[in-house]
Amino acid sequence: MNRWLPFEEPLRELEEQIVELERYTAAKGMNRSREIAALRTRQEELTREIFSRLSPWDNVQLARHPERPYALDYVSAVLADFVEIHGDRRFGDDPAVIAGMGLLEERPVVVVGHQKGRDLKERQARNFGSARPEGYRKALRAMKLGEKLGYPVISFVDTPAADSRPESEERGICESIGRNLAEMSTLRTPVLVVIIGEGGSGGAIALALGDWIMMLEHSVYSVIPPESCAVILSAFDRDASRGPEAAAALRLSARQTQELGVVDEVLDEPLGGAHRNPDAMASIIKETLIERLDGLCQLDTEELLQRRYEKFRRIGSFGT
Amino acid sequence: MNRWLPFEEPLRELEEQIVELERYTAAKGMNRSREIAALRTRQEELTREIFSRLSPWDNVQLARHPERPYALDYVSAVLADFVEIHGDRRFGDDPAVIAGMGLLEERPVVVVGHQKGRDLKERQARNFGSARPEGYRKALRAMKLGEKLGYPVISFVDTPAADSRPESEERGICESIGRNLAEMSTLRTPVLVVIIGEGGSGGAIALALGDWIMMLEHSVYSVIPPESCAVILSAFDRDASRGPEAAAALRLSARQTQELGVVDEVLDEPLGGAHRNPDAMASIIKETLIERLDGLCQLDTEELLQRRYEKFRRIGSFGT
Amino acid sequence: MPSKAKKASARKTAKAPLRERVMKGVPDDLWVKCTGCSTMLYSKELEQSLKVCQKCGYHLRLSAEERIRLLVDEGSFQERDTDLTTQDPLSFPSYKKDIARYRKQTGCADSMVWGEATIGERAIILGVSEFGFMGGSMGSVMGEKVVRAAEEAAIKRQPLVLVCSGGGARMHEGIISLMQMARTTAAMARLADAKVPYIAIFADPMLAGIAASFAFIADIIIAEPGAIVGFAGPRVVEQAYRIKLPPGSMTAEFHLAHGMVDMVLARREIRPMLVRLMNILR
Amino acid sequence: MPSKAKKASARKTAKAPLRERVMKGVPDDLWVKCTGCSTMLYSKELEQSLKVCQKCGYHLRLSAEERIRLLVDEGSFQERDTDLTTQDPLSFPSYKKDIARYRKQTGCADSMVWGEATIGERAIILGVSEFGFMGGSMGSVMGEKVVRAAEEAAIKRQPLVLVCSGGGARMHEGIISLMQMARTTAAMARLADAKVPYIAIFADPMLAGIAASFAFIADIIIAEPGAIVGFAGPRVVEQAYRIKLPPGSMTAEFHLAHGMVDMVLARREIRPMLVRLMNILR
Ligand SMILES: [Zn+2]
Ligand SMILES: [Zn+2]
Repeated sequence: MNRWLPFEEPLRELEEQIVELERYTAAKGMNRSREIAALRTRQEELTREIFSRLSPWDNVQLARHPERPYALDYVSAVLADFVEIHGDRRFGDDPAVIAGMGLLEERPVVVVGHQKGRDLKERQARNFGSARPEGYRKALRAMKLGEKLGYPVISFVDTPAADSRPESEERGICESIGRNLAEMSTLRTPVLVVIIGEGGSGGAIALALGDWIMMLEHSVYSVIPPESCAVILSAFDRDASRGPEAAAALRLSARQTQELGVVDEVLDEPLGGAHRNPDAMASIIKETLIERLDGLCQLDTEELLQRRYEKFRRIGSFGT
Repeated sequence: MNRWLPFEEPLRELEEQIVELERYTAAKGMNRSREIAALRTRQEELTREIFSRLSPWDNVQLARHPERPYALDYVSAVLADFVEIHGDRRFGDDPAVIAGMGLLEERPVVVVGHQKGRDLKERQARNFGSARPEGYRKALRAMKLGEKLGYPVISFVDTPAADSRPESEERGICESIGRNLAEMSTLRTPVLVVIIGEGGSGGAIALALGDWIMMLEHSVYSVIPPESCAVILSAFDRDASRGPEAAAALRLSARQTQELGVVDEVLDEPLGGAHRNPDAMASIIKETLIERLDGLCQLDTEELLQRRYEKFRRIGSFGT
Repeated sequence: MPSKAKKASARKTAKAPLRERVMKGVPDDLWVKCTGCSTMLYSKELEQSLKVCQKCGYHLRLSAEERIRLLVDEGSFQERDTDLTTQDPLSFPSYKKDIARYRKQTGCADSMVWGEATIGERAIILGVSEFGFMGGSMGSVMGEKVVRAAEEAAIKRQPLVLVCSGGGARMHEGIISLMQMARTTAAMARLADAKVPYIAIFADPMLAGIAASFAFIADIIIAEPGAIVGFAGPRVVEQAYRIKLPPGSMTAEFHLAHGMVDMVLARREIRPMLVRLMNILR
Repeated sequence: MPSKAKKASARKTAKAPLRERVMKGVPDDLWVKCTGCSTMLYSKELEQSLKVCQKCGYHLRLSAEERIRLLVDEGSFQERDTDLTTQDPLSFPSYKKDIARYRKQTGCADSMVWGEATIGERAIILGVSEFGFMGGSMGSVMGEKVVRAAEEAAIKRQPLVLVCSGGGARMHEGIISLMQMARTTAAMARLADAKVPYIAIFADPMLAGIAASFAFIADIIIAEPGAIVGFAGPRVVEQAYRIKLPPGSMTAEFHLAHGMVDMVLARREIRPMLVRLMNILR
């Protein structure tokens, strides 16, 4: 059973009606299937309507939806023969980051990504998808392996933020993020990035520097959580409850981010969000990855790197 | 005042006589300088004699001599403008390893090395020269910097062994040694190695893979401390006191190691050992380094690497 | 393109008296309160001690101009891109007003200054952040200037010296500011590929988006004593994780102990060390 | 030179019955005592469980031959350099005698076997250490065989699979054995430069000179449950530092927890994983 977000309230009510009607008619042995079908149609229309005018804040909630598919859900649907690798060979293995390799159709690829947990226990074990230094270093190890073997790298981004506990500082969370940015910018193999949920600030960009940046329609990408932004800035009266306004000001939704030239492609989600139909979402991701890789793999490495550099080199807004 | 090793007993006695005579004649206002000079000459002859027939075990004791010059002693004497760098950018800074850069005459070089401590406090702080993973990783960082900037690398080796405490295992002491070996074997800049004291097993080789391997005359290079070897093998009745025999069997002295084709050059020490005249020793090291570097820097990198590979590729003893 | 940067935009550092800047925002012209020990310090003396408290050793913040004067050979700094200013890409609430205000307050167009200079007669490329301008936060302008500095250093094969400080990415530029982490660091990676050395100096505070991008990947890192350095500031961490941090957490010394910086040097020792390094890095 | 290695020296693995080796040194032909739980295990059953104790899950040591049979496609292994033997470079006390004895005991010329094979029909280069021969210690012969295997893998562009185990460098060859750490690892570095994958399997025990050279720099590391892995064995560490180690120290699982190996797989799962990997690493 799906959980409903506040802006889905009309849909939840409709769902309740339908379920109630189904139960009632089944119990009574009545056939009201036409009526039910009509309600379903109405529900779909309403969904379409609501989802056609989502606010950035609505997308924040969708991006954080506890039923939203996570990296490993997509990996297992998109890749054959996936083998997960573990550890940074320096200090530890961070469950907030996954890394491994597998086959995308016939093509060997390396995959990295943030990984959130589904139930409470797993969520804690995976630190809610907040990576520690060893997580980024594990990902880097995998990416360097991809570079060595000539396999493209696919990164699934989904994190509220990097871990900033003192233990992470001690082991160089800053260095690990900076190092990944430096290495990813010069990695001699194609790098595809898919922001599948929360693209949370430095924790996200540490796995999001690549040749082609994609965002799922309802994912978000932001320099700061909107609530924190609202708390810090007097423009929002330093009031966390004005997070929705901050979300709008930050332009963190997929489409807005694309308009700003930061993201190359937005992948449509199934109606109602990826969690309503993970298989359909995975298919879209898979097809897109294959197509984009076909293109990128035709570039020679120097051209690939030059384009990657220029792609980010361009992003900024200044004049005299 | 120099400390005396057991095999130096005749020298110590002679020194006592001389000192006593000097004191006595000074007190009495007598002039026995010819007699004293004769004793000094006799002492020098005896030193020459004793040091001409040192056993491997004697060299073990010299290599471990508490007054023997350590890496930083040579670095400060050999290099101008030395700047020490710190930390592995991953976990910590290991005082058992030093790294930095400076000028060898006019030439910028990177230096790495094991570092023992002089007094009890420093010895403990430097873990008696037993490096932890972060020590090897700091050295690697420095060497990669040398590679990047095109500076040759000079490594001063002086360690009883790598640290094998559980904390070092946790952070990958094995990986750090193996990684250094792999990186040093392919480092695209000349690497000179000087074994200045104890070349202790894996802990030593982790900083001792290079293009030209030198040993100071009384330093030793061994796969295992001779005492441990004696304890393990029934050939020595598993008796630690038979360490001297094991030392002989292991052929760990500089000359023997050179005969085995493992070391390229033995640098003569001042009479009585490097600690009797650190400045003279440093001069010899400096001149040799300059000369060897002049040669190595004329090779192109591919040839350098090919020779380095073949140099180690050859070492082994097998047939059918 | 930095190679085409017009000499026209370069100018000598204004030689305005240091006191003008030291006193910025301080009510009494003659006395300054030490951030470290709250002692009231006589501003003339403070100036002579390079704004290091002689009571407690606290290193007060320097403006970019003061920092430059401290580090480079006298009169050698030629600023580039003086007037580069942000275009407010998100039309973010009150951002334009803020920019105008800080511009007036600091006399800088944004939070970063870069240019050419010599240190010990060695030509270098220098970048210095200006904490006084919106907390030294990184938006498009700092990003662009860091990129240009790195590119110029690569082209000229001159060491890059960056004084890194600031509170992090500038949220007023949203995702555009986050992207500055990527592009500045990519420029450093290219500089490394060009085999040109890069030296970073960490000054209080050095946090978040600046710390987690180009700062920690420098070849050699020098930090000022007591400088707060890290992904999040100590107070933020204490609130976020509901923990109490031991004193000294996330300081320069903390990072030295954990192998993240090469040395912690008193302000007075930094220029001599740079001169020494430049003598090696010819 | 491996490229010139004579096919003449290659031979099919001898297909001697497994039991002959399982029983080596065991007084009673029918029963084997589990090293893990001391249970007496019926040797027929033990053979069927791949020498994993069905009581406690302990993975008993395998001979090189057993290991090869477990991993590769049936009958695909072609051994190379079967007769390579050490020349006793130091004329070390009793070494020649030891070699002769172990040769007789194991039927191997030294502690390493290498050759060509297929896994999941993918051609690979395989090296397997023989613990039964002087504790799987690394002297000139293991060193040479590892180097040849790596060089052959680089030339043929076939994945290298090494089963790493053994007590460390062989002190009977003194400094020559220490040098094997350098040359084997240099060969792995060249293999990496040739962009050929290298997979290591850690089997009990995997220590010292073997652990601290080519083993831990593999691209992918699979370890067997409970295998003792490390720079020094737990007992040596306890004696050297006069400490008491918690149970599980320096095991495969310990290294997994500390990010040093990719996976710990029961013996039965290793071949399927290799097949899967070979399907990716085409
Ligand atoms: Zn003060
Ligand atoms: Zn058992």
